[in-house]
This record gives sequence, structure tokens and C-alpha cells, in this order.
Amino acid sequence: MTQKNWTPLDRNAIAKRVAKDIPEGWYVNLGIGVPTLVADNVPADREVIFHAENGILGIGPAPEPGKVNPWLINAGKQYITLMKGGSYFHHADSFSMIRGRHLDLCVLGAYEVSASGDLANWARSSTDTAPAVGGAMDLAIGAKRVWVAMQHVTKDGAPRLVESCAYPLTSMACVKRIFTDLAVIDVTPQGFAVREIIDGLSFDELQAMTGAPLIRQDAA
Amino acid sequence: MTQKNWTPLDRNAIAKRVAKDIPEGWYVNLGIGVPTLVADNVPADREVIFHAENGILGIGPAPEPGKVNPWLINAGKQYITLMKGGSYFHHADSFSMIRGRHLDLCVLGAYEVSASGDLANWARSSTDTAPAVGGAMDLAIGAKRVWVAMQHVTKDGAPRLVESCAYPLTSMACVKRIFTDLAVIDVTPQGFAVREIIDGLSFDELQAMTGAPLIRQDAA
Amino acid sequence: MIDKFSPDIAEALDGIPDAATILLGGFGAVGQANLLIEGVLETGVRNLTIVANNAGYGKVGLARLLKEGRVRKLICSYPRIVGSTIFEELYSSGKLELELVPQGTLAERMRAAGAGIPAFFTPTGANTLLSQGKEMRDYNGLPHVLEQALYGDVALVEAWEADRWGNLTYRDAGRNFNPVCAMAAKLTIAQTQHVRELGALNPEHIVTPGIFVDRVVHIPCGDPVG
Amino acid sequence: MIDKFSPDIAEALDGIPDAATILLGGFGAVGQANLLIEGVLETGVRNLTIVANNAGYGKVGLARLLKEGRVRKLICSYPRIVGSTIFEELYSSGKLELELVPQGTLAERMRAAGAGIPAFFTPTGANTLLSQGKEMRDYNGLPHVLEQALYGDVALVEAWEADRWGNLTYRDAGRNFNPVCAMAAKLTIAQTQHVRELGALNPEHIVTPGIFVDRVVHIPCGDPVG
Repeated sequence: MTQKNWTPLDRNAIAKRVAKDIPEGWYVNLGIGVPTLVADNVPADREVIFHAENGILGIGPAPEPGKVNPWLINAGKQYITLMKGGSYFHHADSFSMIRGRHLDLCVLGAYEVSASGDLANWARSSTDTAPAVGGAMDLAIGAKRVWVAMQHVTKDGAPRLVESCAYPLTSMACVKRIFTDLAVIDVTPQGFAVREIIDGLSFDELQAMTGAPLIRQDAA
Repeated sequence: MTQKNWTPLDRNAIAKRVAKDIPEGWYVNLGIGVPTLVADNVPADREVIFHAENGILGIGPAPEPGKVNPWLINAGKQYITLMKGGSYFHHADSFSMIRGRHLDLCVLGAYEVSASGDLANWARSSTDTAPAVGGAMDLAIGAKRVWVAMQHVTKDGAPRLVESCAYPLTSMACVKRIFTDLAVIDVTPQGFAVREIIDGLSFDELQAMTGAPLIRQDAA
Repeated sequence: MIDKFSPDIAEALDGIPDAATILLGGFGAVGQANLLIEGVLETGVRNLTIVANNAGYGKVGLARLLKEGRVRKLICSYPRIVGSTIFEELYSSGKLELELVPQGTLAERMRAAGAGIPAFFTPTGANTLLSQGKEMRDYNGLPHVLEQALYGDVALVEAWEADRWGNLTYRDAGRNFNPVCAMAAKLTIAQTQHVRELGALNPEHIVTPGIFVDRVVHIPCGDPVG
Repeated sequence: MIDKFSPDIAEALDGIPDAATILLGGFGAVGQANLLIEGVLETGVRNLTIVANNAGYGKVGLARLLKEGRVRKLICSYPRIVGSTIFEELYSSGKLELELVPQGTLAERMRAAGAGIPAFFTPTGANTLLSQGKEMRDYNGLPHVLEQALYGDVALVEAWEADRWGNLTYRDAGRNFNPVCAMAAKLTIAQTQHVRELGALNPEHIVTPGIFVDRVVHIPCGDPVG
């Protein structure tokens, strides 16, 4: 085996890379896992308003130890804080914001994304023993943009960017951009278009770890 | 012409008679006209919670002169007050209360009511020059009970209680009780059933002023 | 720093095109964004579709837009109120198209637009003149009408308080259609009586979160008139 | 005098029949009416259909109802959370029917029930396993699913404050599904942390007006647990 000239991004680095692309003023919902880490990676001088399904706009940083408010959790059931300007509302209003296309962005994790932007992130099979969907389908169809943050391949090395999803779909043709530990890839009408590759990894090496054709695209 | 032995109720007396039948604790919407007068005729020791379409529960008495709050009007655009325990909400929530069958009662005016409880109270013809419907159709279909308060006959002496309405319908089969200047009449599966007649007026005289058969019914 | 405040009415209204659908908050004289509405007049746009409960109140706001012939179509529940002579003249002379909608259906159609619900069944208006030509279906043993979401290009609302994120509160009966209009339009513009520092509004008491509001202009116009 | 307060949990829960559909507020451990839910256990009712976002949290409330075998069917968006082993055992052994509903559709179906809307079209879940067998229709160029209102016989909600008219406020993320459940059930029962005199709650700040609430019981149980 040849020596690798590259190191995949860790979870926080993926989140940091996502945060870089979020402009001031966007309303953003973050899914569980790597997406949740995005909030802490937005520069302090850039106001981004984070939304939680359970009726919160304006999520602030995690509470300091000993200063937890047990009434204030996000959709991942983690303790959070509220920024100045934040607000509370009920679940039907919260999902009106989601379904009504008021969120500029939702960042989700995924099992698989297809070359046409189909998202599979809620069930591992159609006979899942105890499935759970939560707000994933609402977010996938409702946000103005869906970005995915995930590992490029499975633990077994199988690609997660595929021609068509094997897992049950969350929503069709919804993903616009994918941030992995190896690359940033746009979903275009022509398929997966590579925006960035991590240092030391070649296009062909990335292609080899991807289950559908990649299109070369200059970052410019 | 024989001498009349009876005097029709005036508008306030009709309203007072309606109020008598409203028990404590009901949520009630009052239409424009005679129905609006019902509120002031509920005994002071009986708590009834009045609703207005424009987002108010707990309407109190009319404001004293010089104490008008110009931000506080009812659906008839009259200045009102708010009782302790009152609340404000937006129009979609207000009509959720109406359409969702949360109101115990709505008292409306009418042009006509049919023997099957059809209500006509929003337009005088299908080619009305400038029609206005407001919340009438929502209230008629939504309240748990619809009562009508109106004059028994038109200014020309034509009956308003009829076999079937000539005017455009507001809603079908919704009216349960009618309070007129002459009588209190229930709409039953068999048709109009007389509960009360004003003093001095006979059943046959009432029937002569009514456009559909009346059924005798003891108040007991 | 997010700052949704516009320095003046003209800037707040910038970009409204001809033939736009504009949703207006307000019920009677209360909670109407009259100065924004009159600002629309000054932008010169024409051929508007206006969604509002009443056809203007008194001689201000929508009444002026109607009088100046800027409105092609009115979607409305109760156009005929005392003093709405401008509406009646235009309507009877065929210069104004009217879509009459039951008040609760009007509110729900806008709420549906804001909530991403393109259509819903309602019992209101079933088997009446106002359901003619519409799809019907029985639920719970009663006829229901399929009604469509009502989307706005622009919403003009009046708030009591606002902060720079666009969070809004209302006063008394001034709430009415305002929060519903705010959520249903692509571009929501609020005139507010009072400006508050970010964080001064209690997060439990904000009625319209700023996500539904694009621009705010401070217009301390005082009590309702009309 | 209207007084919706019940002296104790047993009286507040009086009359819930077997096979009732019960809507539960709460999200995670926050805003769950745990003591009312455990009171349901003590009434002895069985064969329940429970509507809740999660399949119980920790070992309290719904988790106990499930463990005691009182629940026939669960309508739920996210049953599988840390510690929900009771659910997984029951479900995998076929002792519990599950209707999995996207979270926003769950909220909207209850809101629709409370608002008198028997059915609505939503884009959520279209062309997925969760839309199988449902009526579909295109709007705005996208497939939509026809979803039905979700009515409750009973709703159990947790409030922060309540007055004798049943007006409610909530605290922070404790609002969640509670106002939606309250409006969707024939019999809505609230447990409240605090009791307020009539008139002490600001009419602008009441979140659930008393029209949606039938009974209230004072349970100052403190911070969320579970």
C-alpha cells in the first residue's frame, strides 16, 4: 500500500468548513452529530440565527458548567443557551418555519446522498426494527438549502456518495452541497461537482472513494 | 283589524331572553346587531367568556366615556374592554377556535332560517352588488351551537322562518334555536318547535306569521 | 451585524414590482400599516392584487390605493363597511375584481402559505356560493371545500415593538391578521411604533419571530385612525 | 364562577375511558406532564393510543405506561432515543403498534384537528416509505401527501403558569407540543407549576387561552427529570 499524502478532516474541521460558507443573517437549522458542531465554528462577529425544531430561534453557545437551564434543550436534547433576540414558539409554528421555506439552510447528517441530491438519513432499511424519523423529512423538504456534513465513506470503506440510494429516502433531490472529511461537493444538474479536495488527495483518489462520477470544477 | 293583545319584544328584550339561556362557563361569539346586546344582559354573577373574531377572548362591558382604548375593538369595530383573564391571539388562531368547534355558542342575526336549520345571513341575492361575508360562514359551521336572534318577520311582514331559504345560504342545517321578538323556537328534526310565545300571542297567530309549520312543544 | 431597520419608508418599500400580491394586516382601523400602504402609492406601482380583511377604512391606507386606481383585484372577507364608498364605486363599475373569502378561510389560507401547506380542506363555505367550482369532499359526515394557500409577494404589517432582528410584538386587537400576513409573504415589511434593543423583548412574548420579517421601519404614528 | 382547577390528579383525570387516544405534550424531558401520565396508570385504563414525539424519556411518565402494558398503539416521530429500551422491547416483540410520523406532520396534524381542518397536503414525506398508501398530488411542481387531522380524546400538557380560566403559559423549551396538543383534544388537562390569580397573566403573553383547556391541577414538580 502506498503511503497516504493526506489526512482526512476530523469532525470539528468538517464543521468548521461548513461554517465558513454560512453568511451573516442566515436562519439555520443544524442536525444531530457533526452539524451540531457548526454553530461553535461560526466566527463570533458573524450573526447567524440557529433554529431548533422544539421551538427555538437564536440558539447560543453551550452553557458553562454549573449554569445549565434544565428547561432549555435543543432538538438533540442537549442543554443550550439563548442569544439576545432569541424567541420561543410551539411545535406547529416551528415546523411552519421549516416547511414554509423560511430557513435559509439546514445542515444534516446522512447515510447516503445520490448524484441527483436524494437524501437517505433516517432509516437503515425498510424493515428497521425501531425506526425514528424526527424532523428529518420536514427539514429536507422545507429548508431553502440542504447541505450534508458526513464522512465520505462508511467505516467499511463503502462510498456514501452514490448513483442512487440503497437506504430508504428522506427526501428526493434536496441536497445542494456535501461537506465530507475529504471534499466539498456540489450537487448539480450534471451530478456531483467537486469544489474542494483536502490537501494531498487527488481527484482520481477521491473518485475512487465515490460511488458516482465526479465532475471537475474550479473553486473559482 | 282586531286589537292586538300582545307587544313584540324590543331588541334589548330579545337579547335578554337569549342571555337567559347561556349558562356559566360557555365560550360565546356574538354577531353584529341584536346578538351584540346579549353580553350586557348576562347576569353579573354569571361568568360567560365572549370571543371576538379579531383575536380576543374575555370581552368586558363597553368602555366608559373618556376611557376608550383605541386599540381595542370587537369584530363589529366597536370599542370594548377586556375582562381579567382575557387574552389576545392572531386571526388564524382565532378562527381555529371557531372552526375547530371550541366555541360553545354563536349567536347570529339572520335574514332567514329554514325549518331544517339552514341559515341565510350574509347576502340578499346571488348578484349582490357588493357582498361581504366576514366570519359568518366560519361561525355558522364551527360553533357547537348556533342560535339566531332576529325579528320574526321582515319590515313588510314577510316571514323569516321559512321552509327553505330564498337568500344565499351561509351554512346548511346549523341553527339550533331562534329567538325572535315573538317567540323562542327550536329547530328539531321534525321542524320548528315552539318553546315560548310572548304573552297574549296565540300559537295560531304565531303560525300565521311563520313560513313553515310550527310544532307545539311545552316549555317543560 | 444583522439590522433589518430601513432608514425610511421609501427604502423599506424598495423593489415592489407592478402586479405584486400584497398582504395587508389590520382589522378595522386597528393594526393597519397605513404609512407603508401610502408609501406604496408613492412608489408608483400599479395593477396590484391586495389581500386584506376590509376594503380600506376611512380615507387612509388601502382606501387611498383604491381611489388612485392602483388595485386590480381585491381578496377580502368584508369589503362593505361604513365609509367604504370608494370600494363600492369601483366594484359596481367593474373596475375592481373581487374575490370574496370567508374571514377564517382568508386567515387560514395565508397561514397555510406561510406553513408550507399548499391546500387544505375546510367545512367553511361548503355548499354555498363561495364554494362554487371548488373541489369538495366529505369528512366527519360533512361536506368540506379544498382551499388553496394564499401566497404574498409582499406583506405590510404594523407592529407595536420591534428589534433589529425583526422580532415583533403587537398591541391589543392590533395583532389580528398581522402575524399571519408576516409569515405568508416573500418580502415582509413592518412599520413599528417602538424600537427595542436586541434582547429587550422577552423571548416568551415575541409574537412574530424575526425569521418572518425582512425589513422594519420606525413609524411612531400613534393611535389608530380611520 | 369558572374554576377549572381540580383538587388532585385523580379528579383531574376522571372519566378517561379504555382505548382512549391521549395526546402528550413534551419534547425530550422538557414539558412533559409526567405526574398526569403516571396518574393515568393509576386509573387502570388500558388499550390506549398515545400520541407523543418520543416514546418516553427515562423511567417516568410514558415510559411507565409502556412498561405496564397500557399502550396498544404509539403515534410518534422519534421513538428511539437513549434509554428507550422499553419501547424497543415492546415494538420488536410485536406488543406495540407504531405509526411513525414526521415531526412536523405530527404537529400539523394535531394543529389541524384543533383548527377544524380535517386534512391537508404537505410536501413532507412525499415519495418515501412514510407516504406509502397515501393520496398524493402535485403542487408547485412537487409531490405532496394528503395527511389527516389527528384528534385526541384527551390531552395531557404541562404548563408553567395557569389561572382559573385555564389560561396557560410555558417555560423556555417546555412549550414545544403542549399548545398544539391542548387544542386538539376533547378533554385537555394541564398540570401547572404555578397558579396565578385571574388577571395576573398579561393578555398579550398568554400562550394557550383557556378555551383549549378543561381542567388544571397544581403540580409544582420543579425542573424536568427523566
